[in-house]
Amino acid sequence: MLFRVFDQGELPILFSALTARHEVIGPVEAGVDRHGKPFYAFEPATDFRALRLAYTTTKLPAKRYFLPCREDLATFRTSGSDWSKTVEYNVDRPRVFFGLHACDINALNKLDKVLTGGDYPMPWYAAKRRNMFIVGVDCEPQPSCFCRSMGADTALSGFDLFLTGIGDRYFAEILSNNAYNLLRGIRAVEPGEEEHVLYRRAVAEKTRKYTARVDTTDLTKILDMEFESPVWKSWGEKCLSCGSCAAVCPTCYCYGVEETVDIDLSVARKTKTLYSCNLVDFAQVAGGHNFRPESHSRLKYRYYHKHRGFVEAYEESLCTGCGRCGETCLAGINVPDVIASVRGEGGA
Amino acid sequence: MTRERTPDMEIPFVDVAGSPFRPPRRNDFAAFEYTYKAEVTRVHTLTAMETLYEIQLLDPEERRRFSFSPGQFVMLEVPGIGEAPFSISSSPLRRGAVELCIRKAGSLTTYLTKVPRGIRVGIRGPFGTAFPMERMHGENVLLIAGGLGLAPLRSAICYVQENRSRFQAVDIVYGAKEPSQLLFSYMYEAWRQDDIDLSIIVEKAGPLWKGPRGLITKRLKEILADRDHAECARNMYAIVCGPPVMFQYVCDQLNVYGIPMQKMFVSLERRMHCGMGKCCRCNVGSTYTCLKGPVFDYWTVLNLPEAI
Amino acid sequence: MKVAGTIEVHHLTRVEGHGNIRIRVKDGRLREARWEVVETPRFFEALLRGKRYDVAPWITGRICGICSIGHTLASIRAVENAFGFDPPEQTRNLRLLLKHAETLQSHVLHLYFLAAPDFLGVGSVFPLIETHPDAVRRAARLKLLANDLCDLVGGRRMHPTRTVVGGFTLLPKKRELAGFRERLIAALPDLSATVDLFRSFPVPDFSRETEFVSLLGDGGYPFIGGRLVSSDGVIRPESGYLEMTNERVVAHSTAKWCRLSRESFAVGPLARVNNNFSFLLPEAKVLAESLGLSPVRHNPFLAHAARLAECLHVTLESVALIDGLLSTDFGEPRRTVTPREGKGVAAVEVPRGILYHAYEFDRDGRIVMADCVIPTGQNHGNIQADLESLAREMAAEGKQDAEIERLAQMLVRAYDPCISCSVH
Amino acid sequence: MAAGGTKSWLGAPLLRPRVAFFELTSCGGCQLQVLNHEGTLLDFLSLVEVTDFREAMTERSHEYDIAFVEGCVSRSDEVARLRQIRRNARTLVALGSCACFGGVPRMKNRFPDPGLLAREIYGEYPMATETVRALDEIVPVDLKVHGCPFPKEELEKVVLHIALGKAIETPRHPICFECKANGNVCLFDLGELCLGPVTRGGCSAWCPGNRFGCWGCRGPADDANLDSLRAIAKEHGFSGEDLADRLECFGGFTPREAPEPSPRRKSRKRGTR
Ligand SMILES: Cc1cc2nc3c(=O)[nH]c(=O)nc-3n(C[C@H](O)[C@H](O)[C@H](O)COP(=O)(O)OP(=O)(O)OC[C@H]3O[C@@H](n4cnc5c(N)ncnc54)[C@H](O)[C@@H]3O)c2cc1C
Ligand code: SF4
Ligand code: SF4
Ligand code: SF4
Repeated sequence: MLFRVFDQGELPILFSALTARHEVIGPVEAGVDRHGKPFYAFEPATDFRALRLAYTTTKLPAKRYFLPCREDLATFRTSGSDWSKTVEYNVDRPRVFFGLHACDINALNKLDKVLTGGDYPMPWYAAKRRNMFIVGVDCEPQPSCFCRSMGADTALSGFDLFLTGIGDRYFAEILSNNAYNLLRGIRAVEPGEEEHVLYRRAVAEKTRKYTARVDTTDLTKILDMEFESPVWKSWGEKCLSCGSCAAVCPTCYCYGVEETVDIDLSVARKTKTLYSCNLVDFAQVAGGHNFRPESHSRLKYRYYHKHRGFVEAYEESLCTGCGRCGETCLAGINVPDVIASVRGEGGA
Repeated sequence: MTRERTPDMEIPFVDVAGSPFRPPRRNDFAAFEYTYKAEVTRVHTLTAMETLYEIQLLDPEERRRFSFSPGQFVMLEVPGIGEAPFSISSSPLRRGAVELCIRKAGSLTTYLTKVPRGIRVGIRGPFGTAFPMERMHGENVLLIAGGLGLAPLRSAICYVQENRSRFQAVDIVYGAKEPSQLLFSYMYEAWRQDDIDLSIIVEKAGPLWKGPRGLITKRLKEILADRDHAECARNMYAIVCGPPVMFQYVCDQLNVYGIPMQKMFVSLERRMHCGMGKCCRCNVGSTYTCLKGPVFDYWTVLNLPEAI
Repeated sequence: MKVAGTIEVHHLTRVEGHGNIRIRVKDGRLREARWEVVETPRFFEALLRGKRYDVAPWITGRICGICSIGHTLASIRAVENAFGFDPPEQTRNLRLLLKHAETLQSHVLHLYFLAAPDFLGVGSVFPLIETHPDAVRRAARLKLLANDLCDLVGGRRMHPTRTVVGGFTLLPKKRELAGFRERLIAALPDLSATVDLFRSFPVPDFSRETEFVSLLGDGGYPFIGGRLVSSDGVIRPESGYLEMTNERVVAHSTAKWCRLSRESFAVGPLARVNNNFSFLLPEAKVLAESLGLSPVRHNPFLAHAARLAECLHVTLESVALIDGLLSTDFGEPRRTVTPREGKGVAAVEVPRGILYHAYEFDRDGRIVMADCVIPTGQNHGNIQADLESLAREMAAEGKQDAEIERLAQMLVRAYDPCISCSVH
Repeated sequence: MAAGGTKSWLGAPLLRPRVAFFELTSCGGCQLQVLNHEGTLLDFLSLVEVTDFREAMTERSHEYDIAFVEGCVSRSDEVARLRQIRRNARTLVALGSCACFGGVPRMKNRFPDPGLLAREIYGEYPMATETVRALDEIVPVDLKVHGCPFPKEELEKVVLHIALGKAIETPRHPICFECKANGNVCLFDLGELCLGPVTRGGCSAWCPGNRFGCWGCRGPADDANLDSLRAIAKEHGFSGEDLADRLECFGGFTPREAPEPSPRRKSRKRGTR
């Protein structure tokens, strides 16, 4: 990996170099909550001053830019009894993500494993993923962040450029030729030992700030053992089966497919809609049988998929520890508490 | 030091254009939503609820390349109406055509009952695991179906018929609710002629029904009663297709007769939208039924929480 | 064939809600002419009792799906008046813009879908899709424009979601507002084509001395709040609405009836134009005059002309409102309103006439008493009187039953009654 | 009563159902909603034959396949009308919250004696009025289009699916999911009450999308967890009364007076659901 160091004052130049030719998505302030605290969202940004690089985790991930909630998989035009099918991946230009945190970059890395791997890469995702330019920034751990437990507190890959603040300078990690070229346009130098020390100090400082944690030791086994544990039922009693947790999760990718005909009968569409395993009919099949009729069985499945099944298949969890699901859940269901209760530490 | 104050940053676009309707390579983007265009060439009403559709790919080249194994399924699509997974019911020897035995259950399946022959449909697949027929060569085979379970099983039966000499004793045990719900009745004679022992049992029947009545397990007990357990353990395979409650009972019973659970195969049904391990809808516990299944050996099923 | 006997129109069509017309003529003389309202009452005033103040606008909107925006705005104003809250100019302008959008959509709906088929001799707008495709498409365009504007400002074209006590939950984007400015201007040719179409229809010749009640303009054509006026010279403050309406229950109707200086009075577009002619924008005034309007005209069929003039007026004024909104920076969308014990009344001109909402609150802002007086309710008595007079004249002229029935129906429709609204 | 010849899909002719619209006790809004969304109105009309639509046309007929009924039942003559409509129609569709649950008018039922209410408001000429009931408390209902008002697209979907011969499914999950999918901020975070967590989805979170808490006009979602919502509302500082006011508003969360008869009918042309 190549490294550079540059003054924070150079960043706007870098930003405008990107906005000059590309759509840039970055964190901006989206409002103020009932406690008077600002909250943030990933939105298209053209003005560096509108960016909030010191943002706390956005309420919604950047997912909608690469896994939209609704996306046409195919359109059909008919003539008589014949039809023709058109498949479009809905991407025609590269897009810049400016200011993703490590957890959100790791979310992409995890999604890559399932969506771009296997015999059938998922083209709508893969096409967008291939056309992303990602500038990561370091973050300030929040009370709900447990990314460190999930090993997602630093990003080792999956970005082009990653910036860590060291005093009034940035320590930049470069992973792509594009990023390398970009940095050539500003005053950036190779770091020396002094900067390395500063970088390590910044990272150690950040690490010290984590408060939430999840014990993942033997977790897959424990989940299997506790499949019938009564704690699931008590979480299930709280769960609203609303699927908000999946909607805000940077890695939830389950979907449903709908075929529709436009009201003027001109085209038919096959549309993918992101779904959530917490929704009541997620596992319902023809004939009306539902494999997970109770809310606790669905909630349990969500945890199994993330913390057991995915680990089995890809040797890492599908959770990045961003804490969004716990923050959004009105019923207060969150990963650290649920896992602790399953481990027999603290009740539901 | 000189430097450009406004660096020019053009990120090259990585072309991702798909090419539907050209033969896909694996790992190719176009493979995902690749649809074989096909035609419904025959419609055969089996019962009040089930119909058999013969579906042929239109493109001769594709017809040649399309092949499958018993137990696999395809996604059948009618534009604008729906897409759903169906087990292939026909012989794997027939290239470029499949027969699907479809029960009226919702949008697509009801629509199909009303369309004329000749309608153009789309087929994706074949997907999923198959019954390991070759592994069964030289052995006794028990083919057990309850209700619509005969649909996937029939493909295996075709295979057995076509390769009859490679198998020892072959038994089909088929159970249904009532005689009017029996599927593929026009085939029974042919099966028997191929030296396949066929027993049919129904739960309820009028006075005209001459055959046995009761649950499938009852009939099974009768068949297995005089077999030697050690023998069964050594040279018997079973394929069990039907609703989960049924295959659970049957498999547990077979286990009592000594057949190892790894030699019993069942087909799981789940909701599926992609067939390629992406949509997550078919997950059992956290196993993709569409990739690791639908055919599983019973031991694996036992180890899948919430499979049954 | 001359006079026959009984005309019964059970559940009159192309009006909102259920009403019957019953006319009996014998030997060229009218025996009976009755306008019966048989809609089912829903007791909204009682439903509101004990509810918190913010429930009122949301629920009372459900009095009527056609003028839900008017009801919502009237309800909000009554609550704000009770709590002594004066909305800032931005909120007032946005509300008026929303109101105009509703007026335009309601008038277009009435003119094309409900009234025009009578003049073109068909039973509904549906056959016109083939015979007058241009007109139908024009109606759809105008209605779409007005409805889209309702969506933008109110959040939804029916039962709006952004309108709350204290202001709006969300403001439209300026870019979108600017887009509507263009669309409104582009709609002017459609409006004049509408005028041309209605100019080609004969206005039935019938008049009856009537008292007209409306808001009194104060520097402009009135829509939201202000003093109340009648063409017979009565003037009252907004809070004195009870003296203006004098509601009473009658035997053959589920709606209450009203009177003022005479046995009945009329509200609606014609009343507004009659009482506030001078406040119409110049272009609308010219149009009104060219359609035979001037203060005060007593032919109820001229209501269509008044609607046309108002369509032009609200379209032009909407453009001006948007210009005003675009030229200033948006302030906060919504202000906090503190409930207090007290009474509040609001009078709002909705498409069918003047609408009153009045509430009394306890200290926690819960509703102790609610009263809503609906324009169509105020009109029922006048419809009855017009109907009698029209039928009498026609019977005397020896008109045939079918003709009497046709004109009687057209007469009732000219009031654009909103019956379920009047029986709330 | 509409333009256009025979329509077909994939070579198969579409059913052109004869449809009729009726209203019982209601605000007329749902019928108006049919005429709304002018952009698709003509396409919509070309899929059906409108045989009765009092609010928009004079011709009437008793010949229809689908009856769309708006409004709730609050008078005995309406019971008779509804029964007659049920006899004539092959498919009876409850249009909007009043028809599905009793809607806003159902709030009347909290007064024990409707007659007293009538006398109070109408004095010497009290109006006949009964307890408000939803359609399915009187006759079997085949389909429900939820909402006050419902989104026009939902009605279009019903008609289109009947024409195509497709099953009609209503979303079964709560509004919250759609709300998040649309990128809205949760109203609880903004300090407002919202019934999204228990209300049936399908409106694309219409109100929360406008920063206005959901009032539950589409009635409860399948498996709605009201107890959990109660705890959440309390935790966010809303009184039980505030929550009860909302839950009561559209009748969807109010217990039914009569058991819901099974909506099974012989001649239905639809799928299993
Ligand atoms: C591997 C496999 C093999 C199958 N083989 C056969 C077969 O040989 N013959 C046969 O008749 N049926 C078979 N099925 C079942 C068949 O897929 C369903 O009957 C079909 O999905 C119904 O589709 P529809 O459009 O008619 O129903 P819809 O109208 O889409 O839905 C009706 C109900 O089915 C459920 N459903 C929707 N989509 C799916 C889906 N993709 N998969 C499962 N359930 C769904 C919904 O919960 C809904 O309640 C098989 C299913 C699987 C998974
Ligand atoms: S865990 Fe929370 S957010 Fe997720 S479905 Fe349950 S209630 Fe909704
Ligand atoms: S499961 Fe929760 S904490 Fe984990 S990645 Fe998803 S939203 Fe974040
Ligand atoms: S958000 Fe709630 S109140 Fe609003 S339309 Fe949807 S269901 Fe009805």
